[in-house]
Amino acid sequence: AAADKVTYAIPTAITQQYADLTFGITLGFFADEGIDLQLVSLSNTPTVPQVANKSLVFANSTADGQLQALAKGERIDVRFFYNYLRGSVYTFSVKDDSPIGTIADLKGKKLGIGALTWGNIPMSRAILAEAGIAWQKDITVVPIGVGPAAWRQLQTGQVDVMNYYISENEKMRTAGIAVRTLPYPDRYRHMFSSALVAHVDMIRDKPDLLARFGRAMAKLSVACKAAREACARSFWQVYPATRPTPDKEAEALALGVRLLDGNYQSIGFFPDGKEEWGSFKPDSWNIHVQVLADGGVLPRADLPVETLYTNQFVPEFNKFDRDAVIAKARAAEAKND
Amino acid sequence: MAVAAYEQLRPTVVRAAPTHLEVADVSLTYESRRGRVPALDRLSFDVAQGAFVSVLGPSGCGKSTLLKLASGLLRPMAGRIRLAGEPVTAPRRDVGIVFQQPTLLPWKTVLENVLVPIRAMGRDASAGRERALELLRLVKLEPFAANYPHELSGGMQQRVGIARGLIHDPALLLMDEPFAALDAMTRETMMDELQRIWMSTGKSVLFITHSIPEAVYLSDRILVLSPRPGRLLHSVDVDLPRPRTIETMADPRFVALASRLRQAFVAMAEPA
Amino acid sequence: MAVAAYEQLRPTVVRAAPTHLEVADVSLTYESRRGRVPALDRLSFDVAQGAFVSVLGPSGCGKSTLLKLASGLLRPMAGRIRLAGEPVTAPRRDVGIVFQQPTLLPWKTVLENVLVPIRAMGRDASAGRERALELLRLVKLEPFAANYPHELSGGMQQRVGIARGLIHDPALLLMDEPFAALDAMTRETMMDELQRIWMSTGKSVLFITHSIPEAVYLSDRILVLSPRPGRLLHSVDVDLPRPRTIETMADPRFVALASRLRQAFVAMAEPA
Amino acid sequence: MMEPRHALDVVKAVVPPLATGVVIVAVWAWATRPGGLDAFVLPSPMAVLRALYQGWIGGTLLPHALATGKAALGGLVIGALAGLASGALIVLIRPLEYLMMPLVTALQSVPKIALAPLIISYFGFGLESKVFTVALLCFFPLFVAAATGMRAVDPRLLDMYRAFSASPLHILLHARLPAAAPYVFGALQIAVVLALIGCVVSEFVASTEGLGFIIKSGSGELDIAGMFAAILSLSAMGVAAGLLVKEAQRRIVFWS
Amino acid sequence: MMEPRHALDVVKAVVPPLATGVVIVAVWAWATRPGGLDAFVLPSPMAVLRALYQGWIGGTLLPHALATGKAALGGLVIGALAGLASGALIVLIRPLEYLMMPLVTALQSVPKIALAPLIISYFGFGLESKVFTVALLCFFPLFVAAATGMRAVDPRLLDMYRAFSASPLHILLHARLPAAAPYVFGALQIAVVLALIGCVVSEFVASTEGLGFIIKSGSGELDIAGMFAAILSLSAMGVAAGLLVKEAQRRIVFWS
Ligand SMILES: Nc1ncnc2c1ncn2[C@@H]1O[C@H](COP(=O)(O)OP(=O)(O)OP(=O)(O)O)[C@@H](O)[C@H]1O
Ligand SMILES: Nc1ncnc2c1ncn2[C@@H]1O[C@H](COP(=O)(O)OP(=O)(O)OP(=O)(O)O)[C@@H](O)[C@H]1O
Ligand SMILES: [Mg+2]
Ligand SMILES: [Mg+2]
Repeated sequence: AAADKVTYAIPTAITQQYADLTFGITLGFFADEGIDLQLVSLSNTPTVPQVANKSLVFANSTADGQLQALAKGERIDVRFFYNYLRGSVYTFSVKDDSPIGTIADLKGKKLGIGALTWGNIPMSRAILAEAGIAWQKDITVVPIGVGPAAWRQLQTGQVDVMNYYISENEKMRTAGIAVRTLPYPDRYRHMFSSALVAHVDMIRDKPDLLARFGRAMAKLSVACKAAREACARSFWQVYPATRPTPDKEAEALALGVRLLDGNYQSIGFFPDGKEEWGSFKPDSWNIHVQVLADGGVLPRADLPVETLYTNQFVPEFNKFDRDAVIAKARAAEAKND
Repeated sequence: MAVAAYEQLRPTVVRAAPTHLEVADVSLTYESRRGRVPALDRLSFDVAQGAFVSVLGPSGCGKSTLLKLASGLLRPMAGRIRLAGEPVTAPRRDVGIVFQQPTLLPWKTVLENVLVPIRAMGRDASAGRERALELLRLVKLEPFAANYPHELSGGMQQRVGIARGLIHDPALLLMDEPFAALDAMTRETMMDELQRIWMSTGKSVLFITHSIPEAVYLSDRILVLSPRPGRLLHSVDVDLPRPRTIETMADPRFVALASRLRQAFVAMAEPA
Repeated sequence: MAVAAYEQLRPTVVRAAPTHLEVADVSLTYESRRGRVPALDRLSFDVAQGAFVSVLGPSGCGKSTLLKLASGLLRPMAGRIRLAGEPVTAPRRDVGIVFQQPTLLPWKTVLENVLVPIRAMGRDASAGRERALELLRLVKLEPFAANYPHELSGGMQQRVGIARGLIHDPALLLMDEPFAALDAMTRETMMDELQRIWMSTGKSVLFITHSIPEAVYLSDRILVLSPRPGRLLHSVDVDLPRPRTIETMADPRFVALASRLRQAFVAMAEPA
Repeated sequence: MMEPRHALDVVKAVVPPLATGVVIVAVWAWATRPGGLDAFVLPSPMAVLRALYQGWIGGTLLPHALATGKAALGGLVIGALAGLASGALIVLIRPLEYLMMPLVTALQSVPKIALAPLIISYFGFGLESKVFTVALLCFFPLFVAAATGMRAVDPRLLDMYRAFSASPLHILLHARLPAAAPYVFGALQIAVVLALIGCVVSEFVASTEGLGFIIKSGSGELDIAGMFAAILSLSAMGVAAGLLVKEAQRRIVFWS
Repeated sequence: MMEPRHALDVVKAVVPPLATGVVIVAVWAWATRPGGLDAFVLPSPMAVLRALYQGWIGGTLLPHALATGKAALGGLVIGALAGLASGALIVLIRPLEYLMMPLVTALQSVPKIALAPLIISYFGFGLESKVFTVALLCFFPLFVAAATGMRAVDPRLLDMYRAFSASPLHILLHARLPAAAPYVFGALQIAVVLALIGCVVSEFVASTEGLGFIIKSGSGELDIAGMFAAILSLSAMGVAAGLLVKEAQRRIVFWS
């Protein structure tokens, strides 16, 4: 049978951070499931409407948009069906030599965020509130964008702390800026950062495709966990133009591995020890809604969140030979050494 | 104004030929941000079929305006203009016009500039080419057929404009000081050529000039306009025999007519 | 060419006044994509201080080119041009020029157009205003001082150009067919005004025209150029008494000179 | 043309755009009918109208529109003047063209978003960054217009001025600049639009205010109607600025 | 002008930009000297050169440059033709101006990034979306140029054509279009730059290839040298396209 063409978008630039996806391609996991994957970067624009409009088959998304729509009584015909970044990827980071040690120390300080529009803001407000710090009262919050321009703000002391994702920390370290993350309250680590959505029609009409796609995702996660370097390298295989100059390759590989390490703290976040790829924990949804409600983003916390996601395919996702996948990944790793 | 001075200028005798161009009681006033400039004031005259009528008048009296009215480029604010009995509401294909300024297209060669009316009217340009080259020979510009207008002198540009006005063989020819930029000799050659073309084709011509001898040499009738706003002061018939030649200019009747017209001008310049 | 025909035209006698403009052995050839067009060929003549020299020549013979050379807008390819003894390498402030086309600035009023040289030279425009209005009165355009060029007739525009050429009171005046677009009467008034200005100010004038009577009426000397490329065919002194008036035109010497010049032109047109 | 406008003229100027507006809204309503485009891709006109009404009557949109407008105007003025001056310079000093043209084109071909980190490094996150980005964008059309328009002047006018010993600068100001005016106004039409876009895009990157901020946060929160309300406000500002330019042109370039 | 160019002309055209290039690289090297700007804000010229060399010799940049170039060219051609035609239309049918001008300005004032979701809905994630975005961007300058330039024609030439009974369409093609040519080429200069930027920006938003994709992933991965290599390649494409337009103008608008 002809392979199913699938357009799958992630809501940021495709970088080595997503090398696990390319690893899935190079190891043939998608092809094995009869899927012809077109990986699309969709930044600066929300992915969910495109799935709702069937321009995309699958996409990664945060939960916030849908929760807000739900609170307004609007229905979007998409469901989360595969939990990808299972835990929070956000951190509070300070310079290594900063006197700040805990979140409670942030009182009276200056906080740099990417933009006021970022999805992590409600959560950060809640975390700070828990520590008795009122947003924009006990702490000054300034948007400073992403990348080098933002880092300089921390470096030069214009902000005391940055509230970014793990990968940004790794990049800063690679750029020679020593940063340290503050201990993150446990409750919030359970909130997923990014999961896959599909149209309800797809779920109804093509459950098999969802199952196969999720299985490929699960396999690539296992593989990338097992062979970090090969995983990072696979990105250059799929996108040769991004391969650095030979003298920079080792450094770039190191960064790639660190970015993946960072991401996999979240992707591989199974606090109860059982690897169940793609599954959602109802609890984490409730915490999420509560945080947003406390932060004033949502008018109330009693939302029918269960209508937003489904765990129905989880057993299918996990039906594969874990050891064979690991062996395949290790073999790839061995080839590169 | 000393009206007595031109009593000897008789009014025009109505001709037998049918009227080709009829200008009846035409007035036009330009509106500009500086105010209103009346250019023509209740002007009336006819050009009979096949007649050669010249218009003389001081600078700024409305001669070019009259031409634009006759060609349909402007519409009169009062009065009416008819061509072969029909009201003129827009430019017509059987009219040829030579403008006071050459107005050539800088991006077309001399030949192509001459062909403009043919192409504009959607006629067959390949046949027109022959005729265009012939007309360029007539205006002594054949070697410059492939040149561009900015490579020509002022007089040469004007001659291209003359050739262009003739290319589509119009029944009525409107000419606005076509020979003004030409030297005496070229001008005389052109005058003779124009007379030849006119006599052999039976075109009607409305010819604006500021040269009295030129007007007398070429015309059946000469209209003299007053200073702005142009009103008809005199209409003078010229009944010198055709074809007229250099010798005609020495004819006492020619000289007398020219000097009478000159006096009419002098009188005009005097304060009323 | 029938050289014999103009044997009666004597070469110029050298004058006593110092030379103002010296044109020596000047040649110029235009290069265009269609090839080379020789416009002037080893042309030599002088304009003495305070002299009025006219240039006659067939259309396209290089008269305007000569003016551009004399004004420093063009540089000769061979020969040299001197003004008051100095080589002309760029336009000079003591030269005034009237172009063949009016070349007015459409975004400036008539008055401002006349003031252009004053402003261009950075002189005091408030004093210039008086003079500009006076000159506009001279060319009969005072009521149009505040109008824009497109609101003027062709002849009116040309007259603005004349006023502009005089505004900065230049010692040498270069005029390219300044009266070509004017009617007989206006032209005569202008001629008289020019003669008056010239006689009262001692300016030198190089005057291009295609009107033989105009040349004879105004000039101390008339240069006749050959068809393209322009060579000096004749240099004729005109020693009619000054000031010349309408009566001068009837003077037999005037008539004789005009007819000799005319014959020179006729001879030029005949095939060699 | 200078007479007081007739009622008919007003009708002529108002009715067609209104009619167009009605047609567009109709098509839009049709596209977003139940079963049509998803409301999260394109919300219905009613929803957007509601958001617009709330935003403007509630006064929440006004400060953002002002912030965007201020930065856009500032950048436009700076960029346009710099563009005009540079364009004039390469006309005045011909060899400079070989130097500047490729350089400017190269700089302009870089998407401003890619330059954002550099710009922010120098100008910070405030108004200055936005103004600089906008100025950079607006520079180019004015530069090209000045360079092209000032060369398109009738060569006979240049000869005339030269014959009267005008300095190149005098010619530039009195002949070349007026001759370039229609070009400059055309470029301004483009520049006002670029100014707004540039401003909004730099508000996307990192900001606390401006219509770009609203659009961005609207899209993040899936408040698509709010986002479109901001977009429409932006369009309205663009149209108003465009009409202002047209009117200025009509008054200043009266001779054409 | 039509003669074979002299060696001196070539020198004149080549040396100044080279010299400028050298100066820029020198300033750049100075700015990125040890202790100067951080390498992750602006990498050193050497690092970028190395990345450029690798990308082009290794052939990895070529397909991306081609992808961007293809979409930019396609969009440019479509947008420019549509702009020209629409501009001509409002010149031909005056009342249309009141209809189209505000509409077009409104549409143009919307940042294309904000329209991306809509565009993607209709055109998907492939070439078509990019081409459409580019066409949308390039439309405006050509539209304005056509409308302005076709009106800037000498009114005496229009009278002349009218006197010879030319149809409005004939006048449009034979008088207005040539008269608008300098405007159109000026607009093309701007449009080529906008085409490249538009293409790259739409590659930022959604893509799998193109220089925009490389710039974006380079910035995400801290391969800033690689990102600048892509940016420089983009600039070079812009300069080359700009020179092509200039040369075409020199040949086509020979009379001015
Ligand atoms: N820019 C140019 N390029 C090429 N040839 C030119 C150029 N300007 C003038 N010529 C040629 O030079 C010759 C002389 O031109 P010029 O304008 O000096 O003539 P002229 O004597 O003033 O004629 P006219 O009495 O018709 O004004 C003409 O044959 C013309 O074709
Ligand atoms: N577009 C215009 N706007 C305002 N006034 C105008 C316009 N065109 C012409 N005029 C005025 O109308 C009058 C007549 O102009 P017209 O061009 O018909 O004169 P003319 O007889 O052809 O003069 P000339 O012999 O100098 O060419 C002039 O006084 C002029 O100022
Ligand atoms: Mg006239
Ligand atoms: Mg001449």
